Amino acid sequence: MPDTALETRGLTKAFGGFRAVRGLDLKVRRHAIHALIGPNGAGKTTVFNLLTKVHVPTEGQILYEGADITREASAAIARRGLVRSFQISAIFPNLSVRDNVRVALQRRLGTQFQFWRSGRTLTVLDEEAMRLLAEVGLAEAADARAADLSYGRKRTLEIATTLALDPPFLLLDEPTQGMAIEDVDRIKRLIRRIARGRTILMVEHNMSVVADLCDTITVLQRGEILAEGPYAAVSTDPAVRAAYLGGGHA
Amino acid sequence: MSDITLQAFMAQLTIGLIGGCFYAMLSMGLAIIFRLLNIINFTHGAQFMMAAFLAWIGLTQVGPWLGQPDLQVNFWLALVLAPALVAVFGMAIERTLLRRLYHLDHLYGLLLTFGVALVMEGGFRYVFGVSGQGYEPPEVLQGPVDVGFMLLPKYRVFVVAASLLICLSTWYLFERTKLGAYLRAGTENPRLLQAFGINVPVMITLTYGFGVALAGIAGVLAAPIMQITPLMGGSLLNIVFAVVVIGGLGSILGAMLTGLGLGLIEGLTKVVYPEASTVVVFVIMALALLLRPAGLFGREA
Amino acid sequence: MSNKTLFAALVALLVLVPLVPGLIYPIFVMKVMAYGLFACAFNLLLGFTGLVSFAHAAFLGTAGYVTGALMIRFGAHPLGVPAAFAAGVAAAALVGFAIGGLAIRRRGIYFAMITLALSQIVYFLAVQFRWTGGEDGLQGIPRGTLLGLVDLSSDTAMYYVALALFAAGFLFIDRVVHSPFGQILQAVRDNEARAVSLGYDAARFQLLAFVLSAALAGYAGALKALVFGLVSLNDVSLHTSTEVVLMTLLGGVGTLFGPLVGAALVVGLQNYLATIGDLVTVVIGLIFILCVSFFRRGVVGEWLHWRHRRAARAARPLPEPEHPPVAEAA
Amino acid sequence: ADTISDGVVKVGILNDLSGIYSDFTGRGSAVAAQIAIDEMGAKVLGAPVELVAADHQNKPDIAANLAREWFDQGKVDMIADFPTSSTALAVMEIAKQKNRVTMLSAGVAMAAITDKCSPLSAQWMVNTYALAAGTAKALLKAGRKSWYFVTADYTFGHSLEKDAAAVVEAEGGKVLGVSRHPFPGGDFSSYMLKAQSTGAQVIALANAGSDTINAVKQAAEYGIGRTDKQVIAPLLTYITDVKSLGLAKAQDMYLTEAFYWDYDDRSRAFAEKYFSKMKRMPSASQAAVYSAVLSYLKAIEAAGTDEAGAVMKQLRAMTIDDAVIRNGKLRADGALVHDLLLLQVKKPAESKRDWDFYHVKAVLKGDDVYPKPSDACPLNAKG
Amino acid sequence: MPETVLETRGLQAWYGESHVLHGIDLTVREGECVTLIGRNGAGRTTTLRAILGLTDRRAGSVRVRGQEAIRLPPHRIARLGLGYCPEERGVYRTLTTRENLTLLPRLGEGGLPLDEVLALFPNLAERADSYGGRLSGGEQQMLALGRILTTGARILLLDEITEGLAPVIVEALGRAVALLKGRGFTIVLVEQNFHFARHLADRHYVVEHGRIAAEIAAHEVAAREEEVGRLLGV
Ligand SMILES: Nc1ncnc2c1ncn2[C@@H]1O[C@H](COP(=O)(O)OP(=O)(O)OP(=O)(O)O)[C@@H](O)[C@H]1O
Ligand SMILES: Nc1ncnc2c1ncn2[C@@H]1O[C@H](COP(=O)(O)OP(=O)(O)OP(=O)(O)O)[C@@H](O)[C@H]1O
Ligand SMILES: [Mg+2]
Ligand SMILES: [Mg+2]
Repeated sequence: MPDTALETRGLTKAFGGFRAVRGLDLKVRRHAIHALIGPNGAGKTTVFNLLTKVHVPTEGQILYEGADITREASAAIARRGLVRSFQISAIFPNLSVRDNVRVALQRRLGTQFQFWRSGRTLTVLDEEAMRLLAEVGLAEAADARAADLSYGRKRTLEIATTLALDPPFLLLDEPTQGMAIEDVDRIKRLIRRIARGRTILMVEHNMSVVADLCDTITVLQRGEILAEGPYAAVSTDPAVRAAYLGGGHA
Repeated sequence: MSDITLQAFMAQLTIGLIGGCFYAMLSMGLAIIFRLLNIINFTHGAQFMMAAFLAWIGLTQVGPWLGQPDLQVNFWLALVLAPALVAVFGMAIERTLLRRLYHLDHLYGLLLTFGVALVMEGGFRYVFGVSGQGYEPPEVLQGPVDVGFMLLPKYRVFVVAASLLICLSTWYLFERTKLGAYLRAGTENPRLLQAFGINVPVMITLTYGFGVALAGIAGVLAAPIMQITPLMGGSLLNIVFAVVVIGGLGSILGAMLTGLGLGLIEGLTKVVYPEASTVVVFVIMALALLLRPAGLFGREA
Repeated sequence: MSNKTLFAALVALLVLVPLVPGLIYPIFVMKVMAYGLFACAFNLLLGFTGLVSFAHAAFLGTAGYVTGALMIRFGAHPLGVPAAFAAGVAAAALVGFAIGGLAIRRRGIYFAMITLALSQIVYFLAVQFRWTGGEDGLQGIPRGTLLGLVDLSSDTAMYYVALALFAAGFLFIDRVVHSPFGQILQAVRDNEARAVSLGYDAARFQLLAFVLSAALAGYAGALKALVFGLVSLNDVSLHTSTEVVLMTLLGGVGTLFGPLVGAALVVGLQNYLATIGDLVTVVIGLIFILCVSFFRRGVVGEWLHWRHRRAARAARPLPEPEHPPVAEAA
Repeated sequence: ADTISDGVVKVGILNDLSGIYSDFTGRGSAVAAQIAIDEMGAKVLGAPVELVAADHQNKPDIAANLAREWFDQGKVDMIADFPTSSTALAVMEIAKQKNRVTMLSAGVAMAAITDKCSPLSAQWMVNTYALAAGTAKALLKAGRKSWYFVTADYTFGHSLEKDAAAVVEAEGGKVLGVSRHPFPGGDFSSYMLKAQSTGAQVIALANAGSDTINAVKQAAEYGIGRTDKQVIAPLLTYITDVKSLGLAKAQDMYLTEAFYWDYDDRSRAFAEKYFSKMKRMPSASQAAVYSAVLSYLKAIEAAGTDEAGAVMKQLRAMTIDDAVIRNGKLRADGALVHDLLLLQVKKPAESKRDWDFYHVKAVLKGDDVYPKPSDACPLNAKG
Repeated sequence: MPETVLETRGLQAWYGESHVLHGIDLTVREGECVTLIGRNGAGRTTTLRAILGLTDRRAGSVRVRGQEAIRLPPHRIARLGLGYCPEERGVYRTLTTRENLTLLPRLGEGGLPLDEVLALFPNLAERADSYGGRLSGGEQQMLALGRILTTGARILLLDEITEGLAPVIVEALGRAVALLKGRGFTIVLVEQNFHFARHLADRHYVVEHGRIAAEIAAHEVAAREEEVGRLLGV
């Protein structure tokens, strides 16, 4: 089995004349936590959007576990196990917190089109759903309507939902954005725990998270790779400091 | 049809264009209302009809009602007054009824306007019957004018000119002025726009009034051409919906160009295969959706 | 009282109707059952996907025409009834697939307008085809005999068969709503993008819901054709499509029993209004306006809401309403 | 009296009270029926005569349901009017099952007297064939041989067109073309221009109501049909349509009707009675309701029972002659064959009062304009 | 002491039937920078929204420059000189960056000219003709802040403006806020990032469960570090 879980070759996205991603060659090792950082507008979200086919690449290829998925549709890619969370919270507001997670768990039953089956066949998922909620600290809110959660807890719920898919490959777009420090720590621990046996590619501006979690960091600037390597190496790179980190970070 | 001459062909195209003008005006109003209020204005047809009736009432009824048989609201006055009255009526509905629905699913707005349309049609039917009324164009516009390939009634020439003028100025207003920018911003997030200091409720009311007034102008323009009946707008509305979908709902330019274009196509269908002249619009809509789901001029969401 | 018991009570009551003459006119009850199913089918789509269709008459009518035309030809055959019925439902599903497949390319309010426009094509075809009888429609459709055993031309026999079909249809809808599929459907309606990112192809779920709803509307149409022995252009007209919206709204969108209540009200109203004449449209229009303005949850919806509030006052936390009404988007 | 079922004779009027056909049927039909009932003293054979009226909203299933309920529970013995063929055919079917009478005073569909004919039904006013043949024959006789049809793409339109075309061809005329337009037709200028360009001597409108009105109106706008070389002939027009068009636009057109209020003293007497209640003159179908109800009640009296079969037998045996219908004989297939009027619309200057719209050009003998009994109707084969 | 420009007394607010604010008392003086800090869901965003009249229902008292605003509709409140930068940015997606920047009506004297705003956020200058919806998350954040600076509003309500921004930009923003403060703007800052906020603010209000749990002046922060940490749940 090759060591690379995800690879892009010459990935390019042009919006009209503006090239947001330019010939990106990215390799994500299996079971690594890989961070994509860079200044605002560098193209990080666009890369995610290309990987999950929200946008169609202008040029280049995307290989997931050796298979070319450049032409596959969003839902199909998710079914392959490449699942993302969103930069702006994405939950099912009118479902209960538990049902949010259950909807994701339901995928593994493979009964989603079976309109003739009883809803009771889904109760087998409740236990697992509660376990996941406990893991992210939302157990006591299981019966609340998801819309009634605060912003930070919505993001937590979103991560729990994503985890429910048990995806081998997770794309996290700013998982700790908008969270209080206590939540950030919890999410950090959570990510480390779930990273076992999984590959994670995340976009994150919180350097403490990146420093603590990530094996490899790719710094993007203007759609191109500016630097790549472990945190220690990247964070001392003068180009990176100038473009992204500024003076405040040692 | 092989035996059709170039002249006849041109004549038919011209007639199609005239029909297209009405589609364009109606669908623009619909598009404007949809953009800002997120409501499909099912009352549009009834408002069109109401304006035509008002013009007729002004010409033939007002005098006798007031005991002065010679008093007449002529066509030109009606062209201003009737749309204004219809707009005021529309704004009253917006203020009292539609306003309460903005925070809800837009299904409710659609149903409400549908109900209002039923009441309006039923009311006019009750008072004026269904056979309808006739309306003469103003004297200066009576009689034909030779446009080279055919004798076209002067009035129809006037309709084309007037509606093109109205459509273009509306487009300019909405897409090229600051006012237009407010409207577009209000479309997206009215609450926030209000928090920036803009009186959004009034803006919405006026926009609705404007969209309705467009239907009203179309109605007065149609009065001398079509029999004025309570149902004259309802049957037009389905087609106008299709026009708006094809053009890309919310695209004002799209509504206008598609309206004109479909008028032409419908006109030609009436010559070649008249049975399908109504349904052709829907077939085109289906095709357009297959090829360009966002509509010809719509922006991808 | 749970929904199941409530429904059982309703069926028990309906069983009595022909036994106690003079109670209610059984034919009227059959009409309510047919329209009730129709409204339930519509509600399956609106209440659980948020999609508004103005094409449901096309499904009702298509099934009616197919079932009717087949009954006229093969009604005497012992298998005529079930075969014609199945063919009608299948035809409605097929038309539903065609219309839904196209309309699903746009969402929200566009969807509604596209269904409206496409249903005009169905209407056009119904006018043009010879086998539909054009503007005259089909009359004198025989009811046939069920499997060669029960002669349906007796109103009482027909009544009980209709009741059985009605109950089956209703329970089926309830099953769909609570099925694994129904769960995903609700999620899709809540946040489509998120559902897609979880690997659910939103459009396919909505399309399946649309086709199911169309097939059920067809089921109601076939029943109606059989019971009344006639199918007409009115069955495929826009008017009927808006009527089913009214029924659903009046009863309560997204509630289980709402559409039934709404259908009974509208059908009753039509019968009653038939003698007041001139102002029918005005009255119907006013009902629309009042309902949307003051009575949004519909009869059943308001009642459920009232019960929830009372229960909530008595004991917190608030019980979740079983089916949230159409999303009240902020 | 035990010869009268339920001890009462109940007449139902089922028509369009609110829709597009309400002007020429609607409430006026019920008023006309009441006039007939009053003329009989509201009694036959000692039993009271009652009237019910309802709106079928032009929906066959509502019509069918109302009829069913009227028959099953409402003691109704006869239902009349039906401005649309679909409602008429639906109720005819039910009436046959329930052994009651239907009288189509507004329905003009040929199906009612051909393949869908019923022994218990009568088409009291006229049918599309007779209308088409009436106008066509008169115009052909005047030398107008080349025809163009603007036809509503509906059964009744087709039927008008087919029947008129048959007459045209039989009498040596020629059909130059047809435009079949959807219903409602919207802007007719295209069709009318096309018709004009063929140079046809007659532009026949095989449509009705607002379509006819719009076609005539827009033709006038383009100056079509205003010359001696080319005339417009609407094949199915009610006096309410002419009223709505105005004489300025409608003048000179030829048309065939079953009734015109200003025909003679008897018709005028009935019309004045009607006018005093409705403030307008009766349309042909409203008048026909009067005649139908009157004849029905007289037939009960003559037959001594209200049993449907007996009443129909009696109706077939009578000659119908009243303020509305002249020289009428009811055929086995349900067609009431009677005299029709060929009318021409007056010029505005010729009209002396409101509703004074027509010159009566000729009285068309029923046998000349009605179709032969059709083989498609099994009742004809027997007889 | 400078004049009080914004004051709430017993401010309560509801979303639908859920009661979120239970009586917020704030006092903000001319030229001051105060923060609202607290845990997720404490009600800080809601406080700003309630001041502007954007919640479903509110009660209590809101005074802007002495004028009672609790009964005014949002656009009238804004005209009293309030500029709002919302949490979810609220950039108009179908307007270009430039249109977004020039859209808002003038609320007072002394708005920053367009060039100055573009100089403050060079990313925006580059994407001036892009549609708002096409901007990256960070660019949208800059736009949301930039556009209220043009209006001349002197009281700025800023909700989580450092959210999702690169560290360099956060630094730049810190300088921008300091600059605005220097020019006499009054600023109410809702912040998660206490590191960012502590150096800018004169006072901090800690919000908890829809109430003000503590008020801490800048010079007390060092001394009350532990209390702050506990209240923020660090
Ligand atoms: N649909 C689009 N059309 C045009 N330009 C776009 C579109 N989407 C993104 N862009 C542009 O592409 C660039 C990269 O955007 P992207 O969202 O990938 O940035 P990012 O690295 O995620 O930044 P941030 O950290 O601020 O979220 C930005 O300059 C943005 O304006
Ligand atoms: N639209 C809404 N409907 C119902 N409840 C809401 C809504 N918005 C917020 N809430 C609730 O109000 C409370 C306060 O929310 P608010 O957004 O003001 O918190 P916050 O302090 O800004 O937190 P965050 O850091 O998450 O932004 C929360 O409990 C939240 O669940
Ligand atoms: Mg009797
Ligand atoms: Mg907040």
